[in-house]
Amino acid sequence: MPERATPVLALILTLLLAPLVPGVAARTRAVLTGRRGSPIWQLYADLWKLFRRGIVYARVTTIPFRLVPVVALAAIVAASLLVPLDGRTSVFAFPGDVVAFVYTLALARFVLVLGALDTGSSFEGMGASREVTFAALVEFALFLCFAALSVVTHQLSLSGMAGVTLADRWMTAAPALSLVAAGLFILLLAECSRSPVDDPTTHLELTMIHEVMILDHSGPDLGVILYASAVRLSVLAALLGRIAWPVAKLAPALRLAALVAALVLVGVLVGIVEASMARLKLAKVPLYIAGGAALSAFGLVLLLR
Amino acid sequence: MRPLIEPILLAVALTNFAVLGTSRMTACVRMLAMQGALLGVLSIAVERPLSVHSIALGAGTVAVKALGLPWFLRWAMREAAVRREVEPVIGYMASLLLGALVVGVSFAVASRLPGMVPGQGGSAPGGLLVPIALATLLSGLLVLITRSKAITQVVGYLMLENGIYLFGLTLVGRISFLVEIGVLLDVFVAVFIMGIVVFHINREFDSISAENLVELREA
Amino acid sequence: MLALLLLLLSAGGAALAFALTKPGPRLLVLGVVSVAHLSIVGVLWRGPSASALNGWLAVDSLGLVILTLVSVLFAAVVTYAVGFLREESPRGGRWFAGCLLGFLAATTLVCVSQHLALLWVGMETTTLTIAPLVYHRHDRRSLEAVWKYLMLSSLGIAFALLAVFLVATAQPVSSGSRPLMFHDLLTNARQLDRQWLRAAYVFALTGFGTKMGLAPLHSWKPDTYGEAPSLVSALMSGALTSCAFLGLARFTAIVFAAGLDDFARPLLIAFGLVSLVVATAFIIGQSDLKRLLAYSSVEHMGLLVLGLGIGGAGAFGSILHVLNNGVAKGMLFLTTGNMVLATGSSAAADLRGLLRARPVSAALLLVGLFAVTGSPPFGLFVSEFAIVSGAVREHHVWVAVALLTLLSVIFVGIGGMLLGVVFGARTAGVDENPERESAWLVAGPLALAAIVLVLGVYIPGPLRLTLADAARLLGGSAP
Amino acid sequence: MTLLWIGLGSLVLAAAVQLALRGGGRADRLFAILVLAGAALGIATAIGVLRDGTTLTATIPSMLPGGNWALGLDPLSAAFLIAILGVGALSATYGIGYMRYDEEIAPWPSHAFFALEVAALSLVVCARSVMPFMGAWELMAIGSLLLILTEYRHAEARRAGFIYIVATHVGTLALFALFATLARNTGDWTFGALAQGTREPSAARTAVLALALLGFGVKAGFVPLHFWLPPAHAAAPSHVSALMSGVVIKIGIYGLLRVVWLVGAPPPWWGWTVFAIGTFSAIFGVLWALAQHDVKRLLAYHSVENIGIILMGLGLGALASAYGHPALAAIGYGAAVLHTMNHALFKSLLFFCAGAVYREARTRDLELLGGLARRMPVIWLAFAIGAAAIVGLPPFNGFVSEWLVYRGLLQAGQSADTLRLAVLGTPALALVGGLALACFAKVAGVVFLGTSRSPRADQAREPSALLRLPAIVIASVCVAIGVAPPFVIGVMLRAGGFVESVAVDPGSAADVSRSAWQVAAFALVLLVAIGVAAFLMHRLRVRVSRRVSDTWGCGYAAATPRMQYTASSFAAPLLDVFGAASGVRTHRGPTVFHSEPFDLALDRAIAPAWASVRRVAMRLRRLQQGRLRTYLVYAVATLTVLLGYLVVRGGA
Repeated sequence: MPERATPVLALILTLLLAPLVPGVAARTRAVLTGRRGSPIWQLYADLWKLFRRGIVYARVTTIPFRLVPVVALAAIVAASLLVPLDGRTSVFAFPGDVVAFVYTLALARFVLVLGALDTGSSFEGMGASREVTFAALVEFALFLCFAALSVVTHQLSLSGMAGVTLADRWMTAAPALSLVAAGLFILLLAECSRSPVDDPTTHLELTMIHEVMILDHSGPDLGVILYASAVRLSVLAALLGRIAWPVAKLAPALRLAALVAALVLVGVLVGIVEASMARLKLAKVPLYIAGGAALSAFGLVLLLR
Repeated sequence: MRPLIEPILLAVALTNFAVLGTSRMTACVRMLAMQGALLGVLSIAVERPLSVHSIALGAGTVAVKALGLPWFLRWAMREAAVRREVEPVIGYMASLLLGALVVGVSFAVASRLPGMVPGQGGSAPGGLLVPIALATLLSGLLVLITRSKAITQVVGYLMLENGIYLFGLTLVGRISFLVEIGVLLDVFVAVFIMGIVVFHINREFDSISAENLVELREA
Repeated sequence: MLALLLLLLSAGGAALAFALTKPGPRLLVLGVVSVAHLSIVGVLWRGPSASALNGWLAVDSLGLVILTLVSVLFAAVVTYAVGFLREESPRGGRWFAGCLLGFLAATTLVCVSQHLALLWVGMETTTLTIAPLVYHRHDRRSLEAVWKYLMLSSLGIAFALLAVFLVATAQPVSSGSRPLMFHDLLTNARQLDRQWLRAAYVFALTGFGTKMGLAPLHSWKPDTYGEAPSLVSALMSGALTSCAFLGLARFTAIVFAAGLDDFARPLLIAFGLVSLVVATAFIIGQSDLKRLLAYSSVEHMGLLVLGLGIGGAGAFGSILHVLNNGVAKGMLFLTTGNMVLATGSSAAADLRGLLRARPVSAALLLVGLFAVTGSPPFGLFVSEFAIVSGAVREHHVWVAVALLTLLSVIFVGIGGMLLGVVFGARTAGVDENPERESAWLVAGPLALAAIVLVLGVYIPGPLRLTLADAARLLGGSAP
Repeated sequence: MTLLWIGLGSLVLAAAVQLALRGGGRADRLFAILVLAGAALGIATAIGVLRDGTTLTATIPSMLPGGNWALGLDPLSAAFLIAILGVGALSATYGIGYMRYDEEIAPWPSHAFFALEVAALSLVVCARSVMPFMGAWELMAIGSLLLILTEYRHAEARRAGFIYIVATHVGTLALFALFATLARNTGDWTFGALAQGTREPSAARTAVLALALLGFGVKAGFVPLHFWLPPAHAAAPSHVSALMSGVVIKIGIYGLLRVVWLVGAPPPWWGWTVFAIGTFSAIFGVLWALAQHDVKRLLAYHSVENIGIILMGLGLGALASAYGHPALAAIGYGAAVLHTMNHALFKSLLFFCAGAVYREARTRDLELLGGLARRMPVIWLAFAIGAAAIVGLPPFNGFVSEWLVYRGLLQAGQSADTLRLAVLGTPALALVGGLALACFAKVAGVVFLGTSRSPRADQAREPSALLRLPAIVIASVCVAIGVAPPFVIGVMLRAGGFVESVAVDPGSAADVSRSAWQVAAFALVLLVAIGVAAFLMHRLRVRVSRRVSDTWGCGYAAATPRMQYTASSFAAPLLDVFGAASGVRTHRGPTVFHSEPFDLALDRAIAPAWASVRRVAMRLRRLQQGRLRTYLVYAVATLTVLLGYLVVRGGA
């Protein structure tokens, strides 16, 4: 398999398997809570259904609402180009692209929030408010992780940070890196609004964050949004995997296998967490994120001292 | 006329005490006039040989300080129907004591001062001129800040001027006649204007106690 | 010779004004004299003139600067007086014109006299000539004001006289130097008796300090400036105080020449700082515009002696500052006068929001605010900056710090009031529709504003040289 | 240089026209033409300087202390000059339309002052010696005062103007001290000469650097010296706010850079101070912005935030040169200058939009607005672009400069010395970005989206072309820089390298510009992706049925506009996270949730301090009781004290 192709293949793979991750998580949770649960392919089925459903637009909504699925999908995919999904290099890399990564995801969020406010519904406003609140804190913590990675690897780009050099650094700076990885996992849950921050399966809008923002989306729009957030989850999952377990030195095929493994593993982990702990009170969430931040901050301090 | 100097100076000192001690305005002004006369004589006495210049100066002094101003002040008092009491802020006894203190201080200070250049009037007769000058000056200040009536403050100012004038006598012949006359004239005009103001004050606030003049103030 | 001519001109004018019975000719005399005075001063700038009365009268650099200031201010005041006497009933026009010209004569005498005692005579005469003008309104308040002014400044001037005598005493008879002649004293300063000289300086500082209005000798200032007609206040704050500064400067020059810097400088700096502090305290929350300006004058007198005490660039700065401050103060008082004419009061509360009713005066007031607080590009910025940089150069860093701190607080005070007066909410009583402001009343302040602005961006060569020379007299140097 | 003089001349001429014709349509047209032409000339000169890296100079003879006046145009001032003239000219044109809404006041004086203000600003960056610099500096200050007071009939404006002028005057006095220190041992006050004595460490140098922070800091308005900024920006007409926020406060940044240029590589303590100040200003600026309900106050606080980001870049540059990394220093300074430029653009854009909303809806209160997107689509689009840019989202210009700052910080993190601690700035910057996103989601959502919250919002219409065109121009520039950053980044690095006197090795510069190209490429990728997604979405949508209905009320039927999420409630969770530091007083009732913001510096520190100063002064006033005898006693007492001094010092 040609070396140049692997990043692209990895990207395609991720895009294809993205809906799997939530499914795996849900299934794990179901099993652990003693239910059969829905099949792990559930999301594929839902998307397929949604794509053929009709669309209902709220009367007050304007362009932003229409733009939500477009920009969300585009931004998240563009961001995923910067991630070394295949464990060594990304499709597209440049010094400081980590900033581009975070801010492109932010772009997706911005449009999502505007779409929510576009409906004029107090519920979606509430969801938007919570989303931006927690996102701000998450971005802060995320950059603690990236700063740590950049310091340890002397790299400015994501593919560098999670690439070849990282594997060697694990020999020298294992404790710090494991702290960072742990922090990153906690942040992943918050960023993708999974339990304990948010519970996508609940049915009480008042407690929702992400789900409540897209209440008014329907049909293909909703489908694309759901798909996009699945992609975001799996991209972060892949990134986490590459950081926790650098495989840069392996053969291309094995690296792709490792990617799949990472997606599934993270899905399972998410499921375990969702099964084991209840959703936090909203007031507690900042503390939770702060916990994740603290872990990565500790890691960073270890590296800087 | 040298022997005259010391007695005259002593007399000046006595007039200071008199002004401090007396309770009657008219007496104050009379003492002031006497002091003026003494200064006039003195300004002739300090210099020898007798010169036109010094005589003229003496005459001018007497004219202004012994006759002109006192007369004018009496006029102002009469016009203003001033009550005759001085109304000091501190008692007469206290003023007198302070006056004595002042004299003491003056002698102490004067003894510290570097000796006058020889051949000058001042220091020759036991250097009494400088201390008395200081004493007069300080007594003037004393009157200024312890008397409440506008007119008594004018009296105080005049004593102050007399003191300085006395000091100036140590320099007779060094400061030219023109200047001395100019000084004299200025003092005269100053007191003249003060008198007029006193007169107006009385007309406005039917009393010349300066204590009423507290309208202009901060908060 | 020109010096004598100036003196005779103004004195003669005064006599004439007293003699004349009709107001019309009197104004004419005023105008003619001031124009002639101005032009003679202009001639003086062309080059050094022969001294008169065997050296008693002469114009040196120091005197020339102040003389020019006096002459310019007087011209502005005279133009203003025309409009003023029209608005007010020309009461006592005789006294008014006579005393104005008498005052001009007195100040001229102070500027041109090289003999300290003669200078003193001039100084005392300024008091006597200005007093009737202060009393111009003939009411209780002005009476009180004039009374306080007379007593305090007479006391001060008495001390100054003693100072003169003490200097004479300090002067050895044997030496060839003529008694009390400024330049002789300067050249033979080393032969003076230091003890007597110190004493003399203490009295001079108290005396001229009272005339300048340095705190805590300033008590007469707010009352007098507040009650006197604005153009009189303008003359006092612009010309009179500057002449007093000239007197102090002459004594200071002698003392420095005698090598008593270490004795004199701390005194000057202390006086300066105290004046600044007191001025600051009374400027904050001041409710009357003219009194505010009076305290601002205290502030600037403080700056002057501060610069003198600092020396070096500071001395240069303070001489330039005399000029700037005089012009700015005159301009501000005349402008305020217009406000007072408009509303019949000088309380800030009654003057609010005059931008509509008196646009020109209001604009001038705004200019005055920035000029008097030493903001670039006005002249006072240059001089104040020179003083500050002098302080830094002469290692008086803490003085500089204190100075700047006080200046910033002062700005809050002055700015608060003047901005309120210009922009504040309109008050009843003032006619809303802008009436044409009489040209007589705005021409003077406008000219002065122009001068203070020009001095901020451009200093003519001769002026620069004269200032530098004057600074040299005071042991300073151009930055 | 002559071109520039002609340009400034035509600005002055424009002012003269307004004053001469006392306003009117013809005056306005002439005014606009003259201003735009003048700006064009100036910008052309500046661009030339930036391209060739040359330096133009001129000298005016002067007898004032400090000798002749030096003027000049170097890459640093050129960069600022472009921002000044560009934003200035567009704001002036916008102002013409903006002032027409108000028949109360005659607009022509404020137009004239505006042109003069722009000229003064240009002079500030061209001055190369103390006297002209201070002169232009204060003219600028006075000019902005007059502009703030345009609507002086409102007490709000008067208060704002007063606070502003006091603050700026304190700054000016600090500059007195600064230049006095610089000029302590030379009579030649040209910057070149001043630099000589101060390039090596000394007490004076420390003083100069500290004073620069105070003097220029007040103008830049970083925390805690920002207190004058929100009231001024809120009270001034919007085009004035645009100028002040976009350019005037940047002069503070210019001053700091100029001082660094003067005294050479600053010591670490200064770099760290600037860096810390920047971080704090960025975080608290955006946090306090979040608490505001007044659109313009909110934008003002965002200026504080962005000044913070600029200072982070500046601090990074200072640190890098302190620790001897010239290349990184150039990046830091360059990032600072670039973000200055970008902020000038999108902040003035945002103020233009806010002004249009204010004029049309006659309110600045967020809680009374809503649903304007449908009523003024162009303004909405412009605002959205501005918002995305200020939040730093790709592919807009804000992202480019923030990316440069991040890049510098990460690079610093790899150095061996203490400098690497600067990497801690990245999370802070990320937090700021997140908060900014929250804040602008709030503004955009509450003002333009949803349904109107009051009849005022219903009367809004698309404003006149005079208000729209400047907004459109700036918006397109924002996009252009965002999509094609290399060009600007190159010149900004030149400006930055100019500040850092040590020559930047071409290798690293080339490296930076290469990555700039990559940023451009990524922006392109993003745009393409959006295009593709749009196409796909379209295909999906056309294949299914579409209908319009009410917003889903989660089972609750009668939803009213009053039930929309308010600005207060939107910001509440975040503000709660920061507790007392968030500078907002909240009232939670059963039916009402309302929050009123206050300024920690002004309302909690400065106002009380001033009150106590007043109290002391009032106590001192008792000295003046009006009794003559007391005054005489003062005189005598003074004399006595002096005589005492005589006795003490006399012997010596």
